[in-house]
Amino acid sequence: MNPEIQELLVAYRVVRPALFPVLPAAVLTLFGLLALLVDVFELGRTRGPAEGETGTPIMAPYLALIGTALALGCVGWQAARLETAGGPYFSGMVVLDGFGVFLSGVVLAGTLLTLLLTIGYCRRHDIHLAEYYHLILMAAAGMLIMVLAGNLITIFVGLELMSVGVYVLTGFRRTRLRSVEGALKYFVLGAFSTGFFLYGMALVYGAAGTFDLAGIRDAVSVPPASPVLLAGVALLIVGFGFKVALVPFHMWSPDVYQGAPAPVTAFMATGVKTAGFAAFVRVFMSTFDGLADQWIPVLWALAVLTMVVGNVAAIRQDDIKRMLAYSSIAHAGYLLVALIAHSDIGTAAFLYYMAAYTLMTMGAFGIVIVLGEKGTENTSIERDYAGIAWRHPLLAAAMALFMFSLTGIPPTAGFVGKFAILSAAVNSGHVPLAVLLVLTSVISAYYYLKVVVSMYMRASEREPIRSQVPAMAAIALLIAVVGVLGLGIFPGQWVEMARASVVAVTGLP
Amino acid sequence: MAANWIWLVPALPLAGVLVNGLLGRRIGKGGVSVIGPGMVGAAFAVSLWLFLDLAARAPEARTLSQNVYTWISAGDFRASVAFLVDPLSATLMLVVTGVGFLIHVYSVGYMHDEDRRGFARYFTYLNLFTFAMLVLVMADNFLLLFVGWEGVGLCSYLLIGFWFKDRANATAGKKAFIVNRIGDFGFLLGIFLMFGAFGSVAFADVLPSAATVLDAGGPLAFWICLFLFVGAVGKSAQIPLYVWLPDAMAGPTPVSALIHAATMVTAGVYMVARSHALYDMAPAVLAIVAGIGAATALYAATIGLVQTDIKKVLAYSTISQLGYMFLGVGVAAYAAGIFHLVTHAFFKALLFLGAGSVIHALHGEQDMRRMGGLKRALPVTYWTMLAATLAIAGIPPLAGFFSKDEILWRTWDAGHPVLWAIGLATAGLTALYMFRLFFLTFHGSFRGTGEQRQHLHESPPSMTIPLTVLGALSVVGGWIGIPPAIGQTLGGVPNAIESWLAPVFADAHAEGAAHAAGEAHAIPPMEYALMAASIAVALLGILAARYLWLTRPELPVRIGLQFRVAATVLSNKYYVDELYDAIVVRPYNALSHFAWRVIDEGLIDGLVVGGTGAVVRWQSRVSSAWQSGAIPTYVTVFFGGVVAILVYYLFG
Amino acid sequence: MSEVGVGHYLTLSAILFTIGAIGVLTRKNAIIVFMAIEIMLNAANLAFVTFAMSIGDLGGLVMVLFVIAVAAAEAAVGLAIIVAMYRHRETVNVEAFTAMRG
Amino acid sequence: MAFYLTTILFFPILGAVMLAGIPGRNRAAIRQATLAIAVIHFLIALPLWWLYAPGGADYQFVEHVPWIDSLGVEYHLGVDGVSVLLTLLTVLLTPLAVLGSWRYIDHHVKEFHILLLVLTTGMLGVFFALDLFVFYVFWELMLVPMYFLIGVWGGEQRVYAAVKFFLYTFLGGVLMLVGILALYFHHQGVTGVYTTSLADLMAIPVPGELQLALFLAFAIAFAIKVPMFPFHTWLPDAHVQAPAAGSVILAAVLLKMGTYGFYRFAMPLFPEAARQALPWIAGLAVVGVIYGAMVALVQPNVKKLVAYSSVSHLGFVMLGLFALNVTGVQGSVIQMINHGISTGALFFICGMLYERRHTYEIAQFGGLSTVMPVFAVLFMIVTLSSIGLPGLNGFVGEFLILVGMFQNHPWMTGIATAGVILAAYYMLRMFQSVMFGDVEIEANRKLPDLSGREVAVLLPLVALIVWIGVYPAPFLSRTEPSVDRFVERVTRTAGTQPAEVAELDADEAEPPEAVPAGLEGRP
Repeated sequence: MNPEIQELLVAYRVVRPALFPVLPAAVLTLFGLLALLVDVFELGRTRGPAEGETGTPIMAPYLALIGTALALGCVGWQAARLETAGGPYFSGMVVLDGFGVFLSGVVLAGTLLTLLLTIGYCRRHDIHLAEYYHLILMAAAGMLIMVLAGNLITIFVGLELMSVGVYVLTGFRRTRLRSVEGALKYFVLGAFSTGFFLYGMALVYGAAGTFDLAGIRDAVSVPPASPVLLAGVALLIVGFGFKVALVPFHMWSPDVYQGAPAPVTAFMATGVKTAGFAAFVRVFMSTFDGLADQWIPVLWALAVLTMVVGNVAAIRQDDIKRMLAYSSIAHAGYLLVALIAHSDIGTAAFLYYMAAYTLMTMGAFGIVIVLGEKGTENTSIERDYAGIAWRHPLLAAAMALFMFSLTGIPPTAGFVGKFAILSAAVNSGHVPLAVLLVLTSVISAYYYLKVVVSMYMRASEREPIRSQVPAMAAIALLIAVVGVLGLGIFPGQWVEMARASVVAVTGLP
Repeated sequence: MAANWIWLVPALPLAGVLVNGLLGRRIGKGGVSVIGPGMVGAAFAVSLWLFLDLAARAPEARTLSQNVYTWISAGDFRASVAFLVDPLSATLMLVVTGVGFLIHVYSVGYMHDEDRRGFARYFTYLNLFTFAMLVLVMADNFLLLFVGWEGVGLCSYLLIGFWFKDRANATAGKKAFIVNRIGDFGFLLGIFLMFGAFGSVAFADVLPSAATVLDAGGPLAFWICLFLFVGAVGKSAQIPLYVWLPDAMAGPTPVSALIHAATMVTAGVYMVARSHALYDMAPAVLAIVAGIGAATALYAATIGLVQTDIKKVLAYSTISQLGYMFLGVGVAAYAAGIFHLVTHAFFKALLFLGAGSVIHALHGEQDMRRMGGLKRALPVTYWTMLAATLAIAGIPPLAGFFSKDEILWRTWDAGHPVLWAIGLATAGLTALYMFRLFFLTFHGSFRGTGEQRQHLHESPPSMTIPLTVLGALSVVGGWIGIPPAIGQTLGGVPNAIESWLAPVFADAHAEGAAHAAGEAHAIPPMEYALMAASIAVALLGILAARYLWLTRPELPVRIGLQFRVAATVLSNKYYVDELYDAIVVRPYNALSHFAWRVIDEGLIDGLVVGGTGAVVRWQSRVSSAWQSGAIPTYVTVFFGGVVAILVYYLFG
Repeated sequence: MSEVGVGHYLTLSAILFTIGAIGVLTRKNAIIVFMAIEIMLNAANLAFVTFAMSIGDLGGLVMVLFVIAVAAAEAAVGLAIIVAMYRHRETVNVEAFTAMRG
Repeated sequence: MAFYLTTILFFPILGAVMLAGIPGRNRAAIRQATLAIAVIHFLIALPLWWLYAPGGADYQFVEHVPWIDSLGVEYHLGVDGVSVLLTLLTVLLTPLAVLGSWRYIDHHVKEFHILLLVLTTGMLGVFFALDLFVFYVFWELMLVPMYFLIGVWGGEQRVYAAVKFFLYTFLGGVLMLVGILALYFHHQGVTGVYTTSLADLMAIPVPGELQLALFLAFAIAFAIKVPMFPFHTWLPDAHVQAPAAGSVILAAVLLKMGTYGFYRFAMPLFPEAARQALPWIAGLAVVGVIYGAMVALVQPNVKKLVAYSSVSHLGFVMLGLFALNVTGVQGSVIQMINHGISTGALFFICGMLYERRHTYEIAQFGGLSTVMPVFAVLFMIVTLSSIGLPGLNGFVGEFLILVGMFQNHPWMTGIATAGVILAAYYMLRMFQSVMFGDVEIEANRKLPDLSGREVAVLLPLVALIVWIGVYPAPFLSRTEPSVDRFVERVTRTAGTQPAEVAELDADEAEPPEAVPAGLEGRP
């Protein structure tokens, strides 16, 4: 055998296990680049309507889909091999644990659903750029990196990879003012928060002497905490708080969610939030475990503010995307409660809720997306959603299901998720927080019901929405519906999986 | 065994209810006319058989009972559908079925003009009433008694409002039901207390052990008896709950005769007599009973004096006579009370039926000012009415004399001269207003319209036969209770009713038992004196009536003008209805309105629920205001958050 | 005493960061806002370098390279957005963009 | 018989799925199919009446299937005497509700019937659940179809009423959820086991203050549902706006969930707290009795009047539960059934009036006895039942409640007893205004009397009204052992708890004697 080849094989044998944790991200990147490349060479496109004009990319969307599906398969493989997976990987820059794998799965599921919904959307709204898919995949890769990060640098890189992609996606419909305005706001505030995040990293680095999460934990576990460290923690809270939209760092999100193209909004509401929370929880649950007494009060206050403001502000929204933006702020508050519980139960609840939240939010946005028409997204609850139950009974029923799930009514995933978070809060003695959570859920019921009311109990006063559900979107919606119900009615193994995933997170290398 | 057939007595009228109610329209008026009275007649026959069966036994063995089934059993509480036939209930059964049968027969004629549906409905109700009344008097426990008690109330409600197209009739029925419910409220509390004390509501458990469980004169006995009496006050139309009875005259006249004179309204008397073992432990309540009885007797009599509606006069007369009965039981002369109940059933039923006959003849006219001189046109009615009027006035040897006199004597004997005096005065007034009615109706000249005069006619036999039978009973009915004072002079005629009822009342009232057994003992001369006094007063009343309304008919008008205030007060029934309206009904309605508009809609829904919503919405507006859309605001808020957290960590 | 030490670098970094933050807070011109943000990032870079040197760890320096790369990427995206925005309103005043609010 | 309860529970869902296959245009077929499904459902559940052995195990037909192992949640069903009666009431009312909506519901017929069936499942689940998680799931689940029934097929203010109904109930529910969790972790703290099983949770002592707090968390949820004063203001709106069948189910079954919740969960789980709170709750119940009656009096709207009368009647039910003796609780249980029957019938009657005149305003009627004699008779019987006339069902319940309560709290009972006067006042006043007098409004002159279908709706209820009134023994005897246990549990003092628990366990371990072969006891 050719010694060179043999050398390569040896190298491969060494490298392959090292690549194992980043395999899904690598697959995404690969396919993302492929999607871009085929388009650059004008492969896989329909012919434009006129000479010199571009047609619709055909290949790119499917490449993206296949890539995501493959990545999801890789995550499955990771999950199966979790126990034998060694480490550390990349000198500890990347960790492979149940927590990360679970959330990778959630992120990729969100991405997959986004893609399924996007294809029809792009066709309807004449978005013919393959970059769109490329950006989604790259952002998703960033998310995966964040989820598996074992080092603040990795987190930062993943964060930026994700954020930059999403900034662009937000402003993707650049001919529409709102899209651009959203992008502007997201970008300015995002960059601003990146500054704080970086500075926080710097301070923590200064206090701990390393970026490695495990290393930091060892370094800071000896009290008392220095002011530099505390300031660093504070700024990290700000940075993460911005990404997951905690009050008062949330103000971008309604505008951005409203302005961005609906599939991007869905992607943001699920993927970005998942990745942000993944890193947030990992850093605070493991790295800053010893500082819990310091960060819990602050997060407590943020959770209260987030739940109250998110829910209260949502009740007067008429634009469904904006309403869902506030709703997602509120849900960030709930998720924060799981973190505040500061326990395995809390983390498991967080994982479960993240999955449930992704499914139901994705589902809700899915309906929003398919109800759009060429040139308009039809997002007014009062006007566009009135009476659609009798015109699109299945869509309305699904929407109602998602709304009830977001409210937390059994037998849906949202209920079990809320149950899990409440359990965690009560178990850790945060009963007031639990009570506030349920009281704000009651407020949330009001605005979720508003959608149902409009769909079922109001007569439409506009010309009927002509909407056909693309097959891909139908699949996505079906997945969401089955998922929301499945996680609600048979939550057993999912709860089990979330619980099992937690064991690994505390055993961080 | 007779005891096995007791159930038949209430079951027969119940069968009548089912047949008339479900098939009434199919079997037609003829069928209903047979079934309705027939079932009650059959019940009468069975009652009579049971009565004879009882009579054939030794006095202390005169109890038959039958447990049909256990009705309610929950925890410690147990109540059965079980019937008790003893001398007391047997007496009442005979009255109810006997008088009831006559009135059913009478009704066939009286209600002839009703359509098929109405006719069937009428007899359904009337049979239902008979059933309920029988349950009431035959019950062997207080709860079943209460079932009958409310059942008769229901029938009363239905029958008063029988002609419901006129809203006033329906209103009268409703009033009757609700006022009765106030009494029932007391009755229920009495049962609750009793169950607490005795652990049972069966007569067999409660009554014999009353003396051992209750302290004589103790609070428990007092409250039990008082609450039960509240029930009696409602049902028997005593002060202060009598107001429904005059209005109840809105019902068909036979109904007034049966329910509002002969049977239902006397249920209170029956109940007090039945639970005398309890009352004997509560002398204070007995005094209240007697006091209210006497007061009601006099009070109602004064109102009766000025009423112009023939049925209203009779209604007030009924209230007054019921007062007598309560006076009787109140002085522990239970047998005397029941005796008056029986005789009153005869003559008052007759008076109502007679009045009904008059009204029938005048096509619904009830105002005595437009009657007069009917003696010739309605001979049967006239003579039977005369018997009844004499009976109620207390003229010997008619029925009313013996029973009323017995009560008066026993009142005196029990040491209540004031109550006796009231009773005596009432007797005089009774004679006065009853003969006023009699003279105004049958004597003098006819004051109605010419058309009415042309159509004057005596009632059909279905109506006159009951009148005659009741007339006879009004005459001889009193002879079952001839007091020893007379009986001994007549050669040892026993006081049949007293000795008949003795087994029931004996245990608690030894003296009465001895008395009833007809043992010869010294008759105080006072008894004769009092007897004479009451006869004299009655005669005086009759003469006065004759003078005032026959000889000098303009005189009452002059007197009315002379004492205008008194007359107005009397003819407006002392303004009691208005008083109740002002102090109970209106405030209650106003309060209800307040509860609805102010508490419910204003306070709870408006302030608390709406307020919460308003606060949330206000908060929402505040949040929105912050969300100005401008990046600088966002950055500022963001920065504020950063500063707050840093300040907390570095300086907090 | 006059030796320039870690404290001085950090103080400078903090001052720079504050200047940047205040710039973002006070300026309305999107480009200037963006430049202020760049100042903040560079303040962070300074801090990284300082800490890296004081600890004797290379991580901080590596981090700076990443930050510079990211800042470049952000600059590209940011300027593109600003251009798109200018096309709509012919202004780069950030306060002019309040189509979405409430 | 292994999955008898599951069969009963999910049969309507199966039916709903079948219904979904029928084209929405074919309304007659949908109505007939739903009726058939509901009747079959009734027939399936009916044997419970005979199969349930009153003297047997605490809970019968028990089903025990692991559900969420990691949380200690089990799919755990079973019935005692009380739930058997409520189950039968529910399955009886569903076909009647279908019949009663035959003409009333004239749009989105298919959706209506599907929701009705789903609602049935939700309600039955609440009555079957022996696991707090399962209970809570069904508790919230039935909210959804009811919300739609009111919101889609209701009157003019239907949206307001539906949302109010939803939010009120949801508010109570979520607070209870926090309570359930606290209890869950308390149990875990004491025994180290995570479980939501009712029996296990009942077996541990709960310290005083925690117990009171948890009791309140449960009590508020149930009090809203009952509804007790002052949590009742959702009820009139919901009732007035709901379609006839919705009102019927709402009044007859949904409200019972509140009282049933007290009976099954709040009081047995927290007996000492229940006793501590007794004066307050019983006091509110008394206020409810009087207040409901007062407000009912002044309502110009028949349905609203009946709704407020429910507040009054359920005050009685609550009073009976807190009598804490067998007599009172038995009365309370029987009164739950009674209220379901009588008020259910009253709402059907309201619906019949509405179908004819499209209004509920009392002033719009009058003199209907003349034109609708059959209706008059049935309406009268139902009215009398509602005011507790002896010989009809209402009396049995009210009397037992009052006589039971009186033994412990004479003053409160005394006041509550006045409710019987007030009930007669407002009901008869309404009845008179609607039925008596002359027909004054032209539109009323030619109203048709009840059709055969309408008679078929009311007749079973009237038959039950008479049956329970005259011979309540079969009902009382079925619940007596369960109520015995309830009373024993709630009145037990804290000191004797461990021994009692052991005894209870021993009892459970023994094979129940009176259970017929083939029936499962508790494993």
